[in-house]
Amino acid sequence: MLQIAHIMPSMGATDTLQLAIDNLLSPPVLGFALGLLAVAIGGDLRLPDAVYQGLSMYLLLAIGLKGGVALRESDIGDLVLPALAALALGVLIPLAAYLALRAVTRLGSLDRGAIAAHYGSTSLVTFTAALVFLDASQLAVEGYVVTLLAILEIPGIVVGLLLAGRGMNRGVPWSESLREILVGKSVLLLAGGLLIGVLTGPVGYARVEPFFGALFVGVLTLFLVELGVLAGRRLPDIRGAGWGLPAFAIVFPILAGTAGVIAGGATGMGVGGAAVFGVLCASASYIAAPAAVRLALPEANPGYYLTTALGITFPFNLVVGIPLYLAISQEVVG
Amino acid sequence: MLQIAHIMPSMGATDTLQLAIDNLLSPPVLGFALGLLAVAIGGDLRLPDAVYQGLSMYLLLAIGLKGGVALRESDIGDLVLPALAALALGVLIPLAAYLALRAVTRLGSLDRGAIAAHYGSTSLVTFTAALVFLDASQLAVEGYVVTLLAILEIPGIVVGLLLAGRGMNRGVPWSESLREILVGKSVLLLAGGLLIGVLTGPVGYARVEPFFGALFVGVLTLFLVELGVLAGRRLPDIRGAGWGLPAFAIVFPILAGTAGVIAGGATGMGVGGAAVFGVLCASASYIAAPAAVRLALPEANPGYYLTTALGITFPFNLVVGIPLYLAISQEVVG
Amino acid sequence: MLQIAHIMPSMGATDTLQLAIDNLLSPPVLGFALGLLAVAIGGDLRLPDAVYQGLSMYLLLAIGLKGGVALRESDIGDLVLPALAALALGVLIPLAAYLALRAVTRLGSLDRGAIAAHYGSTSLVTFTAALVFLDASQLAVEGYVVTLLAILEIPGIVVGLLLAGRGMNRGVPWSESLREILVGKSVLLLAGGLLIGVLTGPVGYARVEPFFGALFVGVLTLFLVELGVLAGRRLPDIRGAGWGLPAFAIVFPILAGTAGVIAGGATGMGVGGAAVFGVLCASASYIAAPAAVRLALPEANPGYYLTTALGITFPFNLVVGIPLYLAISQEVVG
Amino acid sequence: MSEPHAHRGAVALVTIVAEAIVEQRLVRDLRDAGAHGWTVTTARGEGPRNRRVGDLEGGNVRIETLVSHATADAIMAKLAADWFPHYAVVAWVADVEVAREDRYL
Amino acid sequence: MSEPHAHRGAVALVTIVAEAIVEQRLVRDLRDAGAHGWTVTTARGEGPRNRRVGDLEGGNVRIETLVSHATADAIMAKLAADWFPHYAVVAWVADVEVAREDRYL
Amino acid sequence: MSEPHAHRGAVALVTIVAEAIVEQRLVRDLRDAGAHGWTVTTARGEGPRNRRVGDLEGGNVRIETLVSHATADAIMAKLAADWFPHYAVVAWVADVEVAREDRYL
Ligand SMILES: Nc1ncnc2c1ncn2[C@@H]1O[C@H](COP(=O)(O)O)[C@@H](O)[C@H]1O
Ligand SMILES: Nc1ncnc2c1ncn2[C@@H]1O[C@H](COP(=O)(O)O)[C@@H](O)[C@H]1O
Ligand SMILES: Nc1ncnc2c1ncn2[C@@H]1O[C@H](COP(=O)(O)O)[C@@H](O)[C@H]1O
Ligand code: NA
Ligand code: NA
Ligand code: NA
Repeated sequence: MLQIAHIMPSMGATDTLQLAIDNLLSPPVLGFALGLLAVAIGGDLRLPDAVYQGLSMYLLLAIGLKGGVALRESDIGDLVLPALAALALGVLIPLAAYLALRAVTRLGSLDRGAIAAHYGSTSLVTFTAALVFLDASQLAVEGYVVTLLAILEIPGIVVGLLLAGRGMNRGVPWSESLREILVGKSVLLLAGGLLIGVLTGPVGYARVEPFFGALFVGVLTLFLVELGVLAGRRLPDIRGAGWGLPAFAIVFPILAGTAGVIAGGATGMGVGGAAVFGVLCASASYIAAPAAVRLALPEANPGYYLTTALGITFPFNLVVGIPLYLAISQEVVG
Repeated sequence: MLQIAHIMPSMGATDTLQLAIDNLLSPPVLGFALGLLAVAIGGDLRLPDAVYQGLSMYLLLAIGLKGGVALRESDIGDLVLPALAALALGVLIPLAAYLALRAVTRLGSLDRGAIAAHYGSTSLVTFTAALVFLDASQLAVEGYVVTLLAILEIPGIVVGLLLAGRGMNRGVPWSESLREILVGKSVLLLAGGLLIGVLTGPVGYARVEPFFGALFVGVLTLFLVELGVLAGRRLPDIRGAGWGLPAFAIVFPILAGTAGVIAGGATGMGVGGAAVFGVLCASASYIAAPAAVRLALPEANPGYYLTTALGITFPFNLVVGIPLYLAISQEVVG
Repeated sequence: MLQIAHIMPSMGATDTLQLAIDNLLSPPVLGFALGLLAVAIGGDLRLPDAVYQGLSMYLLLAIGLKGGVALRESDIGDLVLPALAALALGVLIPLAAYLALRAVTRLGSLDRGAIAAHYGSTSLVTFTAALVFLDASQLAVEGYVVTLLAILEIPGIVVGLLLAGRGMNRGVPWSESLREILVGKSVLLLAGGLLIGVLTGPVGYARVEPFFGALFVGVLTLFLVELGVLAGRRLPDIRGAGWGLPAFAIVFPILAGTAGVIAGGATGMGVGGAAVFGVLCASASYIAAPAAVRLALPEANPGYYLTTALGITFPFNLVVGIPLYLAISQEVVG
Repeated sequence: MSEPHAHRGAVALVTIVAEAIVEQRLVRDLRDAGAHGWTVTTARGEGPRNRRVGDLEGGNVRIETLVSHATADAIMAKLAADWFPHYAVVAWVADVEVAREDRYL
Repeated sequence: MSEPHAHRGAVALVTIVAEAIVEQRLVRDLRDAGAHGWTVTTARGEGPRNRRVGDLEGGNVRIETLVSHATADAIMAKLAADWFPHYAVVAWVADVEVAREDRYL
Repeated sequence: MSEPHAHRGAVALVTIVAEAIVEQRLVRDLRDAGAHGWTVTTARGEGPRNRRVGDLEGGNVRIETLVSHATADAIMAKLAADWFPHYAVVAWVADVEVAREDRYL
C-alpha cells in the first residue's frame, strides 16, 4: 500500500490534471470541504479554542524546524537571488493589489490598504498544502523555500499599512502594532523554528521527526476542518460585496502566482521551487495580516479582508491554484 | 520485541481466555482502571475539557477515516445484508430493552425509553477497543464494520425517544432535538471521516496514517483514563437504583451481543466481523444518546441512563464482553 | 540521515564536551532557549493552559509507562540498593539544602524549608532531558531509574515541610496538603503509568509506543518552549534576592548531583544509570513541590523557591548539569 | 421578577448558567426575547439538583446579556416557564451602568 | 461586610477569584458556610500581590455563588480569617435578583 | 458615566468584553487609568456590530477590575474616547462590596 502511495503520484506527476485530482482528494483538502459542509448544514465542527491555538502553534514550529534543517543543508549562495526577489515581490504585490482594487471596487484607500496587506503577506497553510502536494508528486523543492515564506510574511503587511495611510488608529502608533506582530506567536514560532532547525540539523531533527514531521499532514487535515468552518462562516458576507471583490480574490492570485513562478525560475529555482514561490505570492495571509490590520487599522472592515483572503482566495488556491501554479511552472521553468 | 507483539497474541488467538487476559492487560483497559482507581482514592485525573473534546473529535474522525478506506476496499455486495440486519437490530434492541426494563425495574416509560435509546445506539469507544483487541488477536474484520457502526448509531436513539412517548419536552419538538444530533459533532465527524476515507483511499490515507492510525491506541488509552474517571463518578448512583437496573446493564448486553453475533454470522460475516457486530449491539452509547435524550427528554433522569450505560455496561463490555462475544462468535460462526 | 543520527553521537560518546554541545543543540534545549528569548523580547509563546496541562499529563504517563515496562524487564534484586540510596538521599538532600541556605542566605526557616522541599524532590523534565541525552550518547541506562524518580519525588517534599516547621498554615493540617499531593495528577500519573507498564509489558506497550514513545522528544520540545517562557518570567525576581540564593541554586545541584552519582555507582549502577541518579538528586521539582509548598506553607514566598528551582537550577542542569554529571560518572563509575 | 423596581439604572445584566448542551437553544430564546448581544464563557459547577449530563458534554456555559429591564423580565419569565422545570439552569439579574445605553434597549 | 445593609434584595452573589490550586479547599469552605451551589470559570489575572504559583498551576479560578446575605457575610468572614492573609484571593459581593430565591437560602 | 452617583459603595466593578487581540493594550490602559489588578477570562459572544476578527484570534476576553468609582469613570471615559469607535468592546459598571476596600482605591 505504501509503495503504491509513493509510486502512483509520481507516475501522474507529468499529468497535472491527475495531480489536481489527487490534490482534490487529499485528506487536507477533503477536511476543508468537511468543514464547509458542516457550516452549510448548520452543524458545528469547531475545535475547542485551546486545541486550535495549540495546533496552529504546532504547525508554525514544525514548518520552521523542517525549513531550518533544509536551509542548513542548502547552499546559501543559491538563496541570495530568490531572497531578493521575495523582498521585491513583498513590496510590489501589495502595491499591485492596492491599485487593482481601486480599479475593480469602490472601496476606500483604508480598506484597499487593509486587503493589500493580506495579499502582500502569505498563507502558511496554503504553503504547507503546496509542499504536501509536491511531496506526493515527488518533485524536488529547494530547502530554503521556508526562508522565503519567512521573508515574504512581513514586508507586504508593512506596505499595506502604509498604503492605508491616513486611516491609522490615532490611539496607538502603527509602528507599535508592527512590533506586536513581530513578537507575536506566528513570527516567533516560524523564525524560532527555522533557527532551531539550522542549529540542531538533521541529527537533532531525526529525534523529533516522529512528532514534527510524521504527524504533519494529519494535523494539517484536522486544522483544515476548522478552517473550513471559519471560511464557510465568511462566505455569506460575499454577497454584500458586489462582483468586484470576489473577482479580485480569484484573478489577482493567478497573476501574483504567475509572477512568483517567473521570479522563481528567473532566480534559478527548479520546477518545484518556482511553483512553491508562486503559491507564496498568490496566497493571502489570514493569521499575521488580520491581526496586524485589526490592530493598526481598526476602522477597516474585516468583512472585506477576511472574506476575500480566507473565504475565497484560500479555498481557490487550495483546490485550483496549487496545481495551476505547478502547471505554469512546468511550462515556464521545466 | 515488536515481533513478539505480533506473534504471541496470534498464538493465543484460539485460546480465548488467554485473549481475555491480554485484553485485561492492554493499555486502554488498564488506563480505564487507572481512572476508576483515581476516583476511588479521591484523586483527580480529568483531562482539561478542551483536550477531552479534542481527543474525542480525533477518535471519531480517525475511526471514520479508517472505516472509509476499508469500505472502499470492500465489496458493497457483502455489505447489503449486514446493513439490513443492523437496521433491524437498531429497532428491535431498544424495543427489547424497553420491555426488559419494565419487567425488572419500576421505572416509568419515560426513563425506560431514555435507557432504551442508549442501548439501541452504540458506543464508539467499546467498538474501537474491540478492533484493537481483534487486531492483537490477528483476526480479520470486514472493512465495512465502521459503516455498521454508523448505521446503528441513530435509529436506536429515535426508537427510544418514540417509546418514551408522551414524556417529551413541550418546549421544543423532538424532531428538532434529532436534527441537533444529526448535525452534531459525533455524527458529522464519523460520517465525514467515512466519506473522506472512501474518497482519498489508501494512497491518501497513507499520508495521514502516522497521525490517525499509528497514534490511535495510545490516544484511546489516554481517553479511557478520562472515561474511567467519569464512570467512577457514576458508580455511587447505582446503589439507589436497586438490583434491577444493574442486572439489566449486565444481562441485556450479553443477550443483545449474542443476537448481534448470530445476525452477523447469518448475514455472511466472518468470526471477527460477527464478534464486532455483537459488540456494536451489546454496547450502549454514552455520547450521542445522552445528548439526544437530554435535549428531547429533559425530564428523564441521567442518574439512570448514564450510570447504566457508562458506569456498568461500558466497563463490563470492555473487560468481559468483548472476549465473550468473540468466544460466542467462534462457537457460532467459526 | 537516521543512520547518522544514531552513529554520530555514539562516536562522540567518549568525548563529553562534544556531547555537551550536542545537548546544547538538541531540540528540547533549543526550545527552552526559544521560550527565554520570547520573554526577553517581550513576546508571548505560552501554550493555551489546557494544552499545557494536557502535555504535562502526557509526559508523566509516558515516562511512567516506559519506566514500568523497563522495570518489568529488570531484575528486582538490582533495584533494592539503589532504591534504599534514593530514600536516604531523599531525606539527606533537603536537610543539606536547609543548612546550606542558612549559611549563604538570610532567609527564615519557613522559606528555607520551602526551598529545601524543592531540591529534595526531583524534576521530571530534567530527568527526561537526561534520558534523551544519554539515549543520543548510546549509553545504557538501568530500566528501574524511573522507579527511583518515583521514590525520590515525595520524601524530600515531606522533609522540607517538616523543616519549615512552625510556619504551617493553621487552617489546614499539612498532612492534608500531603494527601492532596499524593492523589494529585503528577503522582497518580507517574505511579499509574509505572503500574500499567509493568502489567502490560513490552507486548502491550508496543501498541502504544507510536504515541507514548515515538512522540516523546517532540512533545518535550514543545513543553520546554513553555517552560522557557515561565523560567524567563522568573528571572527578574533574582535581582532582589542577593547573591546567596543564585549561588546556592547553582552550587548545590553540583554537590547533590555528585553525591547522587557516587551513590549510584556505590549501589551497582552503571555509568549511564549513575549519571541519571545524579541528575535526579541535582534537579529541583517545580511541579509537585511548588503545589505542596503552596498548599502547606502559603506564607513562604514563591518568589524564592520558584525562581531558584525553575529560573536558575532547571536551566543550569539542562545545559551544564546533565553533561557534567555524566562526566563525573565516567570518572567515578566508568 | 414581576414586582416593579424603584430607582434602578436603565440596563440590566442577566447572567444565566446552564448545562453546555443547551447553549444554542438558550441563545435562540434570548434573541427572541429581545437581546441584541451576549457573552458566553465555559464554566463548571455544582448545584443542589445536579442532574445534568455536563460531565460528558463539557460542563456548563455562563451567558451574560445586557438588556433593558423589560427584556430582562421577559427572559426570566421564559426561563421560569420552559427552562427551570427541565434543565440545570440558574439565572440572576443585576443593575449595571453602561456607556451608550441605547445599544442595549 | 459587617455593617448592616439597607433595602437590599434577599440574595447576594459572592464572587471569589483565587489561585487555581486552592479550588477544592475553597469550595469546601463555601459549602461549610452554607452555599448550596457554585459556578467556576478558569481565569488569569494580575494583582498587587502576585505571589501565587498560578503560572505553574493553571492560573486562577473565578467562583461565583448565589447565597443569602447572612451566608455571604459568613463567607467573607471566613475569607478574611483564613484566606486573605495567605493566598492570592480577591472577593466581592453584589446584590442580585433571582427567580426561586428559596433555592439559595 | 458622567452624572454623579448617590449612595453607592466605595468600590466599582468594571467589566469589559473585547476581542482577544486587544487584551494587552486594554490592560495597559486599565493600569494607566489607575487599576491595581484585573481578572481575565476567555469568552465568546455575539453583538450587533460583529466586526471583530475574533474567530481567528481566539474570540473575546472578559476583563473585570475592582476600582474606585473615580477610576471607573476614568476607564469608561477612556473606552468611550479610544475604544468604542474602533473595536468590538462592551463595558459595564456595577457597585459591589469588598473586604479591604483600600486595596482597590
Ligand atoms: N447557588 C448557586 N450559585 C452559583 N451557581 C449555581 C448555584 N446553584 C447552581 N449553580 C450553577 O448551576 C448549575 C446547575 O445547577 P443544578 O441545576 O442545581 O445542577 C451548577 O452546575 C452551577 O454551575
Ligand atoms: N483589583 C482587582 N480587580 C479584579 N481582580 C483582581 C484585582 N486584584 C487582584 N485580582 C485578581 O486576584 C488575583 C490575585 O491577586 P493578588 O493576590 O494581588 O496576586 C489576581 O490574579 C487577579 O486575578
Ligand atoms: N448586549 C450584550 N450583552 C452582553 N455582551 C455583549 C452584548 N453586546 C455585545 N456583547 C459582547 O461584546 C462583543 C462585541 O460586540 P460587538 O462589538 O457588537 O461585536 C460580543 O462578541 C459580545 O461578547
Ligand atoms: Na501573497
Ligand atoms: Na447497542
Ligand atoms: Na533533587
